[in-house]
Parts: sequence; structure tokens; C-alpha cells
Amino acid sequence: MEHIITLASNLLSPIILMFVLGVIASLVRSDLKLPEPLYNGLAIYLLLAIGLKGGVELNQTPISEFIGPALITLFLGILTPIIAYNVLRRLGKFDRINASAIAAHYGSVSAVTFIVAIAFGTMTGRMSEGFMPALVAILEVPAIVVGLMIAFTREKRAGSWQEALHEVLAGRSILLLAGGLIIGWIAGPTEFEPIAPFFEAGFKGALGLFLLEMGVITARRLEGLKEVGGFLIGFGILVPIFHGLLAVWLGGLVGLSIAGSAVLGAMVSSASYIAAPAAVRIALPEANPTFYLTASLGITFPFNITLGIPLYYAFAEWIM
Amino acid sequence: MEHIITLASNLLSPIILMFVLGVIASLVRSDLKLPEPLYNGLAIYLLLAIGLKGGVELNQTPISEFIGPALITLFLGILTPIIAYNVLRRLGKFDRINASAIAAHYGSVSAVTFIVAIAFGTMTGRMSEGFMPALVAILEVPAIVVGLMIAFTREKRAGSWQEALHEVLAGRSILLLAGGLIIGWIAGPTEFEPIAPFFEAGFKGALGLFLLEMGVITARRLEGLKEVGGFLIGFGILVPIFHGLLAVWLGGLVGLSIAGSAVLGAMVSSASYIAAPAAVRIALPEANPTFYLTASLGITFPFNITLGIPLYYAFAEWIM
Amino acid sequence: MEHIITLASNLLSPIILMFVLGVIASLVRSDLKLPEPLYNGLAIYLLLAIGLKGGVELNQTPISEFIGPALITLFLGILTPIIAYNVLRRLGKFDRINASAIAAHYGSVSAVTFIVAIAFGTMTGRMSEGFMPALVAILEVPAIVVGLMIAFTREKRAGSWQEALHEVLAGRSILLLAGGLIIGWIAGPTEFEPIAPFFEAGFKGALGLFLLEMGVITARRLEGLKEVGGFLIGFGILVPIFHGLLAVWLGGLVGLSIAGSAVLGAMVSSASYIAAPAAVRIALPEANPTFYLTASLGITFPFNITLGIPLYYAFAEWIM
Amino acid sequence: MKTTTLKLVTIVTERILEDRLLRKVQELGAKGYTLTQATGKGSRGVRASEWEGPDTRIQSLVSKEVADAIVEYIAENLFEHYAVIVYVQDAEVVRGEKYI
Amino acid sequence: MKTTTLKLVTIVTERILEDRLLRKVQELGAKGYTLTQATGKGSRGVRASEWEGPDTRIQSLVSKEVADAIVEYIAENLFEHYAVIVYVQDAEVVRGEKYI
Amino acid sequence: MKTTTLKLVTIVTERILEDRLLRKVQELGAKGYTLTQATGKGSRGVRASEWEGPDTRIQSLVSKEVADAIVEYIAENLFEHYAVIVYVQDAEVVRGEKYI
Ligand SMILES: Nc1ncnc2c1ncn2[C@@H]1O[C@H](COP(=O)(O)O)[C@@H](O)[C@H]1O
Ligand SMILES: Nc1ncnc2c1ncn2[C@@H]1O[C@H](COP(=O)(O)O)[C@@H](O)[C@H]1O
Ligand SMILES: Nc1ncnc2c1ncn2[C@@H]1O[C@H](COP(=O)(O)O)[C@@H](O)[C@H]1O
Ligand code: NA
Ligand code: NA
Ligand code: NA
Repeated sequence: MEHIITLASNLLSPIILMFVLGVIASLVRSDLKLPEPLYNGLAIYLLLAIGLKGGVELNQTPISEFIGPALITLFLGILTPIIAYNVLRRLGKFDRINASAIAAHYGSVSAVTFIVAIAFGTMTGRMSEGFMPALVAILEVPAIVVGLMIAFTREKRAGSWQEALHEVLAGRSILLLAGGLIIGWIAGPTEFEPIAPFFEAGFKGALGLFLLEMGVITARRLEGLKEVGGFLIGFGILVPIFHGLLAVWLGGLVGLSIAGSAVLGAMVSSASYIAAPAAVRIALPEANPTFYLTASLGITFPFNITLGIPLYYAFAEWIM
Repeated sequence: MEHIITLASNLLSPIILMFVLGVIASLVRSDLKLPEPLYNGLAIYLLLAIGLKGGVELNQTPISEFIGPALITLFLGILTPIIAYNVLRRLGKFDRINASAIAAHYGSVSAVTFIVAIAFGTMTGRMSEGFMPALVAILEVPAIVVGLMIAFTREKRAGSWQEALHEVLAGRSILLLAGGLIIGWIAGPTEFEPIAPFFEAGFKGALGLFLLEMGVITARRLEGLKEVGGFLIGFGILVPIFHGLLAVWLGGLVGLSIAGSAVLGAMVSSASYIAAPAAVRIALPEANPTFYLTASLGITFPFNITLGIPLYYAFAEWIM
Repeated sequence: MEHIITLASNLLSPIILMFVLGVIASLVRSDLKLPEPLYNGLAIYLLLAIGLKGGVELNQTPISEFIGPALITLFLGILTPIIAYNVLRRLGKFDRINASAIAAHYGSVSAVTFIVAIAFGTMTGRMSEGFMPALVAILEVPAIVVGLMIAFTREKRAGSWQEALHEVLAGRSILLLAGGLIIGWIAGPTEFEPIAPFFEAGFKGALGLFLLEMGVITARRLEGLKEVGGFLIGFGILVPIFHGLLAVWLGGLVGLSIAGSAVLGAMVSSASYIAAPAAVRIALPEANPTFYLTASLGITFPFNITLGIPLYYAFAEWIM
Repeated sequence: MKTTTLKLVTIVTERILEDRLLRKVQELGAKGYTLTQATGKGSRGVRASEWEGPDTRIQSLVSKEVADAIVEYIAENLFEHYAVIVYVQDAEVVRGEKYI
Repeated sequence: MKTTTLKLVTIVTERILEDRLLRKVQELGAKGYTLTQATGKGSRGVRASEWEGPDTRIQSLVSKEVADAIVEYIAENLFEHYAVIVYVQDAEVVRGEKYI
Repeated sequence: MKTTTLKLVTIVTERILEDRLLRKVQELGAKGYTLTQATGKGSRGVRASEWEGPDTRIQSLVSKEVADAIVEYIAENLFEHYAVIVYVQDAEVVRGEKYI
């Protein structure tokens, strides 16, 4: 009963409803659409804000608390693309290129899903550990490397492995998250104060505006659903649930709080749709973008921000 | 005396002065100009914020209070384009196409005028009813339909009636206002709180920045003044005053507060320059945009935000 | 010792670190880059905010306090380009065109350096006089006029003197600063209140985001360092220090506070990279942009915001 | 490398016509198109990017017949009431069969 | 549909020259123009869109004579000191008299 | 005014290829290029400007040989897996030696 209330409170929270508004706008062929530079700017703002805040709180955290979660995140970043790859190959009969391309996405992380998971926690009064953004940075890269390695080990490929790696490491998600973390960590709470109103008070509203546009973009991806077939749709829901619950459980084991485990679950469960697609497009141009984009953006992302996140929180509460 | 003070306080309020700064910048051929994506993004922000806030307050309003104002707004949305059309045909000797095109604009509503009217109220300590944004949504569409119907009844036209209607209904003004209202209504005050700093605290400043750019755009329209002739200039001031005072009076009759009646006056008096021009351009391409854009954007808009709004407030106070 | 702490506190303040992050992003060839319309919009916001705040405080300042600093600023705006010109001609053996082009930049002012100087003061608890933004407006124009006059006096030039002057006077920096000052002055503290959250609370964070992009832009200019040679690099550090210390000293003489003198030092020391380059490009197309842009943007700007500003504060404290 | 000469049709017009024109152009046989934003000035005066957004510039690589059909459609339906310009140029492509 | 062959002049140059060039182009006989934003690289190095804004790309459909005059003006007045490129192509239009 | 006829190569492709292509185009002999943003539709469906940013449109004025080399490079390396279009047109320039 209580979980149904939490679920409803997520589904009816303004930021999720803004996402729905974006979906509707796209379906009725409205001209409602955030201008691209603004959408871009909001992404920069959100990533930097998350990084900064994480850094400020990391500044106050004994490093010993952080080691366990960091290692488990790294481990999950290597394990989950392997799981995803095998499910796609064995059960889904995907070819090696497409399977590894999709696997790279599901091993990596969606920063927006992470942010929504944090916001869901604070809105329902459950604060996760301050160092969670550092985990996002740790989770983002390895899975993409693993995914591409699977594809590159046997044959010579058309794409460029080094360029793809550069794309991820020098990509703005990593730079803003890691940069923000370091800046926040150096600054600490006192120095952060003057810029806090900008980066903290406006945060959730800006996230809502961003999700409005994410809704528009997601809706466009729905067209791909017919093409990708039933298997990938099932994959895009069940594998994230499995990854998510696994991560919640392991998170609990290494001492994360309920909210922290749930957020880790959301992170690990989520599929990348910014860093991974860019890297995969460069390294594996033969892979079909319709598969990985429809799955990560059209299926897993909306599933996670609506149903997945409350589920991970519920599971985290249940096991602790 | 007191009214002169209110008038001055409007004319000298920072947001109106920013509008003036925009006009001046344009006249001295400055490069000062908000980049288009930003102007666009501000419009989205303002409409959504107004909708959200309206929804949150509607959530706390008994529906019975809302029925009267809603019906009267609908009635005014049908009446005012007919008045405008007849004035333009009979007194102004405009042809049917141009008369109905202009009428569609004057029946519909300018969201920015509405927002300035609300802001003027709160700045002078007079709160209007929370559900006013819902009235904007009600007022926007009918007049455009009526205006186009007048043009389409007798002859077959070049433009497309259905596309024009789609343009209005799926247009972003309606989607953001109505969507914001529903989201705010579902969310209620508690759920709205986390996103309030973004949508509420920043609101008036963002409006100022938006008006800066409106000033630039308005000034460009002033060139059209020579072309449109004296009649349309008079029309653009007197008809809005008549519409406005009528609406204030009817607003009072159905139980709106002083501020509520004044805001309704400003809304009804205002002429659309976003939804209506787009719809008219599609449905009535033969109509001359210089007429309807110069009138609504070059004459009525600046008149209303400077002199009109204080006038409607003064009249509302006087009759109640 | 205390000064070293202040210096560190500047170098490690989040907004300076964001600048560094931008530089790093550019060096590792990241795609991290604020979209141009956003960067542009932030510039408008910052200039307007500074103007408004200055105006509001000017409203509360007896005009007699303002006369001295205003005159000294005007004097420095005429003196510094002459100093710079002579150093470049006599010591640097630059030709007349390039010397006067660079001189125009070093006489004029960088609004961002000014803003960082103000922010540094408030972060370390030292408020400068409220009318400082008015001094920026006074300082911006004369130096450009003087610089161009030097070039135009002897020969007829290819470029257009009137167009260049129009570019500066109707340029957005002047319009926003002067316009903001007047609006803020008319509005006063009470009328300013409703828009204060937007223009005040968000200010420092927005400055940080802006500096991130300034870092990206500055890093691109570093390529020019090889071309411009050692003399210009020395010039870009030593002449600003001399101008800055001179201004701090004169600021103290005319009664400015410690912080006010330091901010005046930063202003006078800084080199323009928005208004001056545009004017010089129009009036002196023969001048090589690599010289003046590399010097002002690649050398003096980063020097000032990291080391220069703490130096001017330290000197101001020391002499008073 | 074997090349074919095709026609590059360029249309600059009001944003409001974008959807309608793209549908029409494809109906008339275009297999693809490229869009950019533009502002400009013509017989109907300055078209700066204001509330209505910038104008749209449509380019499509098509066969001679399709190019003629597009130009004719625009001349007959849009010239009178809309701000629009259309012109046709030659362009050489490889794998030309993809575009016709 | 009767068509005329006109000249399409394309100029890519610094934003700062936009106003001046547009005035000049019209003085020389152009009846209209289309503007887009561009960045690029040439003999004067990379022109990325920075504080100065992106470069401007002016296209105008004009008669042969006007095209020559525009190219000549640019060659004589702007080539030396500004980042600028200009080239001329053929383009077929209907109602060609509108543009000359 | 003496003019030369050169080739104007236009490429529209995914943003992700921009850096690589610009490097290659210059390796093959191009002395400069102009970039604009574009969206569009082709055989791989609609390319709207989303998270990936808009497509990139590269134009370069080069000699016939360089044009051929660029087209060949793209046909061989990019056609199969990427959204890309390339076409070549004539363009007259003054001081043509600057671009070859
Ligand atoms: N001679 C021209 N050369 C280039 N573009 C033009 C020309 N005339 C018109 N245009 C473009 O076509 C649009 C509509 O022109 P018009 O219908 O003549 O107002 C203008 O806004 C320009 O973008
Ligand atoms: N060969 C070329 N092809 C296409 N565009 C060029 C070429 N050369 C120069 N440009 C454009 O013209 C601008 C100025 O060139 P430049 O004056 O040579 O530096 C560049 O920024 C490019 O946008
Ligand atoms: N026939 C065409 N005319 C103009 N542009 C095209 C055409 N076909 C494709 N394009 C452009 O090339 C891009 C890639 O095309 P494609 O590889 O066929 O998907 C599209 O997004 C369009 O921008
Ligand atoms: Na994942
Ligand atoms: Na109305
Ligand atoms: Na200076």
C-alpha cells in the first residue's frame, strides 16, 4: 500500500508530468520543443550542478566510506555489459556487432535517470550519500570499453577504437561530472555557498524543463518500436530490472543507505543515450542505431523514470 | 491622484523600463538582441510557469467560483472578434479577408500582456484569482475560430482551415498553459514546492529579460505604422480600451475581485501575436501581415503594457 | 601570509576553477562548449544585472561621492591607451596601426574582469562602492576613441571611424550597463525587489558558467602565443600591473574604499575583448587581430582573474 | 568514379510552410532533403528571425522532372501569397540512382 | 514553365561586415538576399563562432552584371584585410524579372 | 576581373564525423571550408537535431582533382554506414589560385 503511494507520488510529481507533457506534445505534432542550444545548456547545467554538489559532500565524507561503493560500481560496470551481451546473443539471436553495441549502452549510465532518482529520493525525504555523482563518473566509462572490446577482439573493424575512447573520456558528461566533483571537493561548503542559489535552488525546476524536452525526444523514438521487435522491448525492461535489483542488493552489502542503494540501482539499471551512442557510432558504425537508441531512449529511460525508480526504492527498503 | 501614482509606478517599473530599453536599442540600431533560442526558451518558461502556478492555485479553488468567469471569458472570446470585425468593415472599410484576419487577433489574447497585468497587480499588492491562467487558455482559441469562420463562410479560400486549427490547438501556447495548469493542479502546493524556486522566484526577472527582447521586436514593427494608416492606429488603441472596460465590468458582475477583473480586462483587450498570426498566415494567406502584426504588436501591445493595464485596474477599482 | 591565503582563496574559488575546467576541456579537445546563444544570453544577463545593481545603489549614493571617482576614471581612460601606445611603439617596435589597435584594447575595460573583481571582494567580505558599474561605462568608450584617434590623425585609413564609434556607443555592453544603471536608479531598492531573485541570487553561479566558456575561448587563443612573441606576452602582464597599481593608488586618493580602489585597479588594468575588437576591426582592418586578441584574451584576462585581482586588493590594503 | 548530373532545388520560405512543403516535395518524388535556417530580404521586406522563428531553407537533390514539378507547384500555389524563392542548379553526384 | 538563368552570388565573411555588405549589395542592384550563419577555415585560420558570433553567409540571386559588380567590389575593398570568400554560380529561376 | 571555374563540394553528414572529415578534406588538398548546421531526411530516415546536435554541412571550394578525391573517399569509406550525401557543383571565383 505504502509502495503504491510512493509510486503514485513519483508518477504524479511535476517533473515526471512534464516528461509526459513532452511526449504528448510530440504525439499531437506540436511545435513545442526546447530550442536545441537551450536543451544543450540545460544538460551542461544539470551535469555540472550534480558534480558540484557531489564534490561538496564528498569533501565531508571519510574516504573509507567511499571505497566499497566505488569498487562495487566498477565491478557492475564490467559485469552488466557482459550480462546484456549474452542475453542479446543467446536469447535474442542478435549478431555480435549489434549485441555488443547495445551491451555498451546498458552497461553505461544515463545521467538523467540518475538525477531523477536522486530527486525522487529527496522529494520523498530520503537522502542518498553525497558521493553518488562520483559513482556515475566511475560507471560511465568501463561498460563502453567492455562493449567495444567484445566487438573488436575477433575481427578488424571499420570504426576507430581510439577516437571512440577519446569521445567518451573527453566527452562533456565525464568532464562536467568529474570537473564538478573536483571543483566542489576543493571548494567545500563555504566557498560553494555564493554559487549555491544558482546550482541548487533552480535545480529541480531546470530538471523539469529538461524532462519536457526529453519527452519530446523519447516520443520520436517510439516510432522505432515496430522495427525493433518484441524481444528488444522485453529486454529493455527486464534486463534493467535485473541489473537494478542486483545493484540495490550489492549496494546494501557494501554499506550504502536505503536511498543510496536505490540510486545505485537506478544508475546501473539505466542505459546510456549520450556518451555510449556517440562512442558506438564512431567505433561500430555497422551497428544499427535504431536498435540501441530505441531500446535505451524509447524503452528503458521512460520505464525507469516512471516505474523503475520507485521499484528500486521499494526493493531497497524491503531488503534492509 | 492615486491613479496617477499607480500609472507612474507601472511606467517606471523595471520590467517596463526594460521594454523601453529594448525599443531604444532597436532605434539606435544596436546589436543588443536576445539570441532567438533564448527568447524562445524564455517564452516556454514563462508560459509553463504561469500555467503551473495557476494549476496549483486552481487546486485550492472550489469549482463553483470558476464557472462564472469561465463562461464570461468564453462569451467575450466570441463577442470581441465580431465587434472588431464590424468596426473594421463598417468604419475602416477593410475588405473581408483583412478585417477577419485582424479580428481573429483582437479576439484572442496576448499571454505576455496577461503576465504583465498579473505582475503589475502583485507589485502593487493586489492579487488576482489563482485560476486566471485557465481563462487565458479559454480565451485563446475561440476568437481565432470565429475570425476564420467569418472569412471562410462565403467563399472557398486558398488556405487550410484544418491546418490552421491544428496550429492553434497543438501550438505551444495552449499546450504549455493547459499542460502547466493540469500539472500544477495534480501536483498541488506540496509537490510544487521543490520546483517553485525555479518557476516562481525567477519569474519576474525572466519576464523583464523577455520584455527587453519584446521591445526590440516591437520597435521593428513601428516601421509598419506609416503603411497601415491612421484608422488602424486609432483602432489599435480604442477597440482594446472598449474590450478591456467591457471585460472589467463583466468580470465584476460574475464575482471576480478587483485585480481579477482588471486582469480579465487586460486579457480581453490584448491582441494575440503568436498563436493568431501563425493560424491566420496558414488559413488566410491573402491577408496582409503588415496590418495585423503592426496593429497587435506595434500599437496594442505597447499601449496595453504601459497605459492600458493601469487603466483597467483603475476602472476596476472605480466600479467596485 | 594573509595575502597568500587571499590569493589561494581566489585561485580555488569555484568560479575560477570553472574557468580552469573550460581551459582543460579545450586542451583535451572535448566537445564541452556552451552553445553560442547561451553564452551570448549569459553575457546579456551579467551586464544587465551589474548595471541594475549599480543603479539601485547609485540611487542611494550622494552624487558628491561619485564625482571624484568618475573624473579619475575618465582621466585613466585617456591616459592608459597613451601609455600602452608608447610602450608598444618605443619598446616593442610595433607599427603605428598595430600599436594603436592594441592600445585601444588596454585602455578600455573587460566587463568580466570587473565582475570577477566585484565577486572576489564580496566573497572575501569586502564590498566595493555601489556605483562601480557606472565607472565601467565611463571607462569603456574614451580609450577606444583615443586609440583610434592616434591611428587616424596622420593618414587616411581604410576603415570607417563613424561606424566604429557607432559600434561602441550602440554596442550592447554600453547599452546594457548604462541602461541597467538608469533602470536600477529609477527603480530604487523597493521596485527592484521583485526582480532581485533573478538578477541577484543567480548571479555568481551564472558567472561561473560564463567563465567555463571563457576558459574554452581563452584556451583557443593560446595558440596565438607562439606568433605574438615574447614582448607582447610581457606587455600583457606588466602594463596591466602598472595600470592597475596606478588606478588603485589614484582610487584611494579620490576617496574610494579599499575594495573600490582594488576594483578600479582591476578595471583599468583589464583589456577589452568585446567592444574594442569590434570597433578596431571596423576602423583599423589592417591591424592584425592575432596581436590584440591574443594579448587581451590569452594573456591579460587569465592573468588578471587569477593573480591580478588578489594583487590589486593586497596593494589597496597595503597603501590605506 | 561514375557521376550523374542531377538538379539541386533550393527553396527559401516562411517557417510556417515547412511541414506542408516537405510533404509536397516528397509526394512529387524527392527522396530526401536538407534543411537549414535562414533570414533574408525580398520583395516582401525583411524577414528577420523574430517570434515566428527564422525562415527555412530546403534543398533537395532530384531528377529534372521532379525539379520541374516542384518549381511549378510553388509558382502556382505559393508565389502569390507567401515569401518564397526557388531556384534550380546542376549538381554532380555518385550513386545517382539513390536520389531519383 | 519559362525559366531564366541568373547568377547566385555567395559571400562568406565576418559578421562585422554584414550590415555594410548588405547595404552595398543592394546599392549595386540586388533585389534581395538570404542569410545563414556559418563557421569555417581559410587562409586567415579557423573562424569558430566565439564572442564575435558566427560568420555570415550571404546569398543573392542577381543578373550577370550585378554579380560582376559585387565580386569586383569585394575583391577591391575587402580581400586584403578581411576574412572573406565570394563565388558565383548559375541558377535557374521562374519569374526571373523579379530579381533583376 | 579574371575568374576561374572551380568545384564546390558540398557534404551533409552526421556531426560525429565532422572532425574526421575536416581533417581528411584538408589532407586531400582543400585549402579551406565553410560549415553550416543542417537537419534533413534521407534513406536513413529523419535526422532532426536532437541530443546528438544537428548534422553538419561542409562546403569546400577546390580544384577538380581534389573534388574527385573527396567524393571518392566518401563513397568508399562513409556511404555504407553513415548518413551522408556529397555533390559537386561549378563555381566561379576571382584569385582562384588561393584555393588550389
Ligand atoms: N534576389 C534574391 N536573392 C536571394 N534570396 C532572395 C532574393 N529575393 C528573395 N530572396 C529570399 O526569399 C525570401 C522571400 O522573398 P520575397 O517573397 O521576395 O519576399 C526572402 O526573405 C529571401 O530570403
Ligand atoms: N576553399 C574554401 N572553400 C570554402 N570556404 C572557404 C574556402 N576558403 C575560405 N573559405 C571561407 O571563407 C572564410 C574566410 O576565408 P579567408 O579569408 O581565406 O580566411 C573562411 O572562414 C571560410 O568560411
Ligand atoms: N535527395 C536529397 N536531397 C538533399 N539532401 C539529401 C537527399 N538525400 C539525403 N540528403 C541529406 O543527406 C543526409 C543523409 O542521407 P542518407 O544517408 O540518405 O540518410 C540526410 O539527412 C539529408 O540531410
Ligand atoms: Na547501466
Ligand atoms: Na483580445
Ligand atoms: Na584597461
